[in-house]
Amino acid sequence: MSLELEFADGRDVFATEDMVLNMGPQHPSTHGVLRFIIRADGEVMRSAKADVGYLHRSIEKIAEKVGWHGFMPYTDRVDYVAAMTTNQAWAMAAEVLGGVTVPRRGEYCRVIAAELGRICSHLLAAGAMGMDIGAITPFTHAVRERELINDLLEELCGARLTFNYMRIGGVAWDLPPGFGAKVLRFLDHFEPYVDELDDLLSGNKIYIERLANVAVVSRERAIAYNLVGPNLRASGVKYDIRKHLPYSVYPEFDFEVPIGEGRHGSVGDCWDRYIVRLHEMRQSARILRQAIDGLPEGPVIAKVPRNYKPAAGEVHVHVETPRGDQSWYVVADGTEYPYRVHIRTGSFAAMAMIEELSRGLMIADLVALIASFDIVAPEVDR
Amino acid sequence: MNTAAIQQFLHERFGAAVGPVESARLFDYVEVDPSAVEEVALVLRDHPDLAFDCLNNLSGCDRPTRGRIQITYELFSYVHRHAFVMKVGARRDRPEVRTVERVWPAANWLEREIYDLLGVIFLGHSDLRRLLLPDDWVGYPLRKDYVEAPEYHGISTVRESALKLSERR
Amino acid sequence: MSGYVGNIVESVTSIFDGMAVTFSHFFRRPYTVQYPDRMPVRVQDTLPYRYRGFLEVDLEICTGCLACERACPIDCILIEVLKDKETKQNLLVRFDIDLAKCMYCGLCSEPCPTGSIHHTREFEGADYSLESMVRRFVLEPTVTYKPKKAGEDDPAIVPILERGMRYVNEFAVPEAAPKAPKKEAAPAAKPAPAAPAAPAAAPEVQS
Amino acid sequence: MRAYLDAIAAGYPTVSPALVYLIGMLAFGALVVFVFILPVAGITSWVERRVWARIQSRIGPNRVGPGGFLQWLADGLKNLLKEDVIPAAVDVPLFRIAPYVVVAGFVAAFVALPFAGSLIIADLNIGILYISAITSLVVIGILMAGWSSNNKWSMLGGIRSATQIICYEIPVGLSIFPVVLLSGTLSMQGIISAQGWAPTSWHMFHSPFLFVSFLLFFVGALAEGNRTPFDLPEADSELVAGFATEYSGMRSLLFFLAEWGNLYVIGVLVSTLFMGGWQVPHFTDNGVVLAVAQFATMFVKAYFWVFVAMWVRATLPRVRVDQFMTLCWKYMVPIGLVNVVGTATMMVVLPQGSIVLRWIMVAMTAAILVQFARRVFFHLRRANYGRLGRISEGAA
Repeated sequence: MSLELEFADGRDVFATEDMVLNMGPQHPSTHGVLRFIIRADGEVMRSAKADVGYLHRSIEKIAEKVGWHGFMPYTDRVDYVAAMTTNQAWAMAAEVLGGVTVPRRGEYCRVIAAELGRICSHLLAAGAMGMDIGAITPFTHAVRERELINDLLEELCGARLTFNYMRIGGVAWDLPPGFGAKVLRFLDHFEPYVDELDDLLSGNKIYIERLANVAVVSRERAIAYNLVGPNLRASGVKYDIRKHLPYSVYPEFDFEVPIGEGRHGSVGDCWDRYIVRLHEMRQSARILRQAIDGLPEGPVIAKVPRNYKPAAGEVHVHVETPRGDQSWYVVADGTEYPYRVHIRTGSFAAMAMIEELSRGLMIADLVALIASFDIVAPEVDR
Repeated sequence: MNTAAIQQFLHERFGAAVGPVESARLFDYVEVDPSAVEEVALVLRDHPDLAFDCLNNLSGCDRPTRGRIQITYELFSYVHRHAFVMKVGARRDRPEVRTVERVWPAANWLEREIYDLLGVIFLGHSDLRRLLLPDDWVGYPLRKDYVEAPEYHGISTVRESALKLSERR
Repeated sequence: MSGYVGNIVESVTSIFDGMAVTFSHFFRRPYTVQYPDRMPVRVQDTLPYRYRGFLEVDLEICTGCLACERACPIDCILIEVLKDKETKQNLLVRFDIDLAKCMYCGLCSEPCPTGSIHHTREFEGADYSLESMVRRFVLEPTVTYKPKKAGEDDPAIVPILERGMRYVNEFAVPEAAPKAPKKEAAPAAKPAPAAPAAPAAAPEVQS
Repeated sequence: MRAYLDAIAAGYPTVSPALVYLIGMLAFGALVVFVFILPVAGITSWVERRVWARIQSRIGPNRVGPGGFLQWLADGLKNLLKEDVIPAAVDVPLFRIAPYVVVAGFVAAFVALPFAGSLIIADLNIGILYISAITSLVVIGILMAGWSSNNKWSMLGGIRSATQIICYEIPVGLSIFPVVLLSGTLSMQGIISAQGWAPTSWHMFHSPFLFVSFLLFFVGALAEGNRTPFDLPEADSELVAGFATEYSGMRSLLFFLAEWGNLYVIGVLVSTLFMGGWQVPHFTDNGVVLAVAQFATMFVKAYFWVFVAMWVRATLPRVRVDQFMTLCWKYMVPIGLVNVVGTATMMVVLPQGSIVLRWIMVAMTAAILVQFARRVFFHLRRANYGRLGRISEGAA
């Protein structure tokens, strides 16, 4: 006896139509405004195509119009979750082109600010990850800690989000009196908090089950797709710009580069990406302690003309932002305006990979995947 | 390997398609012919001494004075931890370059971005659509001669400054 | 089987510990700041000195040098200075700042020689239209300020200039510029090109 | 209840007693709904927000009334006055009815819920069976809401909810079995009467099987009530708001009313089945005082579990659909079956139960609580949360 498993026109009787779902542009877990076009069979996705550009503010074009000094506040907006490192990237690009040397104290100020910003960003990433998996409390706790850093940074530069702290040649403000002690006091509070987050979230069985072995990125695929920063390191590649292509005064500090070990699944799964960020916060705290300890005396900014005109030339600058190696390609033509600025950000590379990774995942996993890549939509769109 | 050695190696293999070592003041680069870029890229990736497994950055830059749109490939090798910069000059009136998407998957979006903002057509690209701008946007904003349309779907692209408004009163 | 039991044990213990963490928060103080009404002090008064709130211009000490207008990357400052032909004085006839457009980057207050344009700690500016966010500082043409060689002696202006110079002194000093003696970790005092008499007041410590 | 109605019916000989019964029951039902269920559900919403807030280092709603106590009234009024938006493409009748079906499903459960020894609307002899059956009505309402919304997120939410409630009926049923075996009745009052006021006489501590049963029941009840970690149908980070996405105003609130009210039902069920319900020591012969004491005991016990559910929700992440099914079919159902067999065996071997075993169970629970307190103190000691910055200084 044969079962009729096909319709007259040859279609499988049991075949179901795929459902096309629009996730976004407004959706609680898209971390900004972005859209996924999901083809799903029930809860399982066939593919999730990312549609970006909702937050495109043409920052690269603006750079060609506002001049070298004037572009600094715009770099805050490239990645507003960690504006300090983007500030630093632009300052470094302009300095390299113009041959400006930053005073040592200026570099230390930059490192202190950038590492505080890194903790800030990773806190948000870890908290939002918990939020996307459904745990609400870790997010508020992370934001609570982040507020304390924001208070510190506000004292340092007068803003909580768009810092505009760095200048070509150094930083705009020296550390305020007693700042170092305050940072140390904060770190004394912060380091136990990370352990608490481990107890509350990272060790939780449900959380591990949700993340382990989900969206595994192998070492080869991570490199081919040019994943950077924590996402790359979670796949087992020990590469950190601060360590391996050193800039600023990072060689003077003793810190480790955590990589994914696949403790609960395979190397390069969502849980690894999460835990790498947690470890990086601890390392940042370590750098901060050393930086405050060894803070040299002296000026914090070099003499740079108001009308800054670096000689014609091109430069590639790499800076380790919380979302990884941010690569700036800056062309100067000897005028007071940059000729061309191109920013390849960490989220951009990660975003391009989501389509490949999403195949066969469940819709709930896509949320975990986006969160684990720590995608900040404005950084993708710029 | 440094840029000079890589250039020599590539020049021996590809002849005139690979230009001499040139300097952009802060780094050296090698100019590659637009039609040969995919073959060069494959060699760069697959040769064990080069092993450029990562396309770190792909940027375009409009150079109207030279009549070219210059595309800069910044390559990095995680195996040897060395970097290499390769440039391709696409003709401004007919900007066509072979895609390297099949060599480095990362190029997929980077090339789409360049197509979107500079209008370079990557031959053989699997999904060459606009990335950041709306699909029906006219023009390529990062070209130096780009003039923004006064309106987009009836929405003005200019907002008068409130300062100017207050002047009128 | 061991995996089966292990899973159960792991789930129970990890949830147990997570619950302990959350329960311990019942015994911790909440961090909430009940802005704006239930605060012991106004939130503006708790902000640090460097806070970048609304821009404000002290016309008494504005030299009309247009440095701020040039520094602004988004052209939200509009200044007009006229030369009075009879008295040979510069007249400020317009000093408008569009606070709706301003991005509070602080680039304008940096080049100001006297600290005339500076950020305040005010930030509450909700309004019904964008145009009403334009602040007009010049109500009637004002003579621009001219720094005096011997130091400021007008008792009406001295406190304003002192305040302005204190603001200027917060900014970092370039490497090559001469430095005023400073205490440990205190911000370097910027040389005051326009007002030599201004005392470098110790920056207010906000905590 | 019946006696009162008989008395009234006797006063009006011309009216058919059936009509008196009907009107009387309806009036009483309305009274219970308005005087008890709505306030309890509403206050639960306020308590939940305050509990969450404290866990998250916040204060929570504290402006309306003393300590924000009347927040639920303000929210309810606001939602009543809001526009009831019905999107153009929805299936209008179903869309309108769905919230009522959900509320009806959960309110009907109150018929058989005991409040005190003499306070129960109807002591059905199939009480627990009735409750577990009638609460499943909710799934129909949720499916209706999900399907009629004409929104894919809503539909996914509705389908998830249906699978969830249907699957978890089984472990919940299995975890009720041992209790029924022990008490020999399905009646709620009967189950409570089979226990005493002392913890050693509670079903929960009868044997390890019953203790595990209790845990299974609580987890299963959370799943049936769509609570974290099983809040898949309305998983806000995945499905926006699940089946409630398209709802606004009061209709949306009704879903949440059912959810919060359901928490209380869960609490009452747990305390009835496993914790001796309203049992208090017989300290007075005054029936009214005793009833009040019983009611208070029941309420406190039930509300303790409501609190635990809130606390769990603030702590745990959400499981995925497939893990959710794994948990149900691979873990809870087999363990539930073992429990049933184990309890039955126990009852054959030790028909009267063992007081030593009961004391051991109580001691074990106490040990767990002590360990818990130690962990809490450890976390408190470790967290260095002194005065840090402006935030903590500004805090009231």
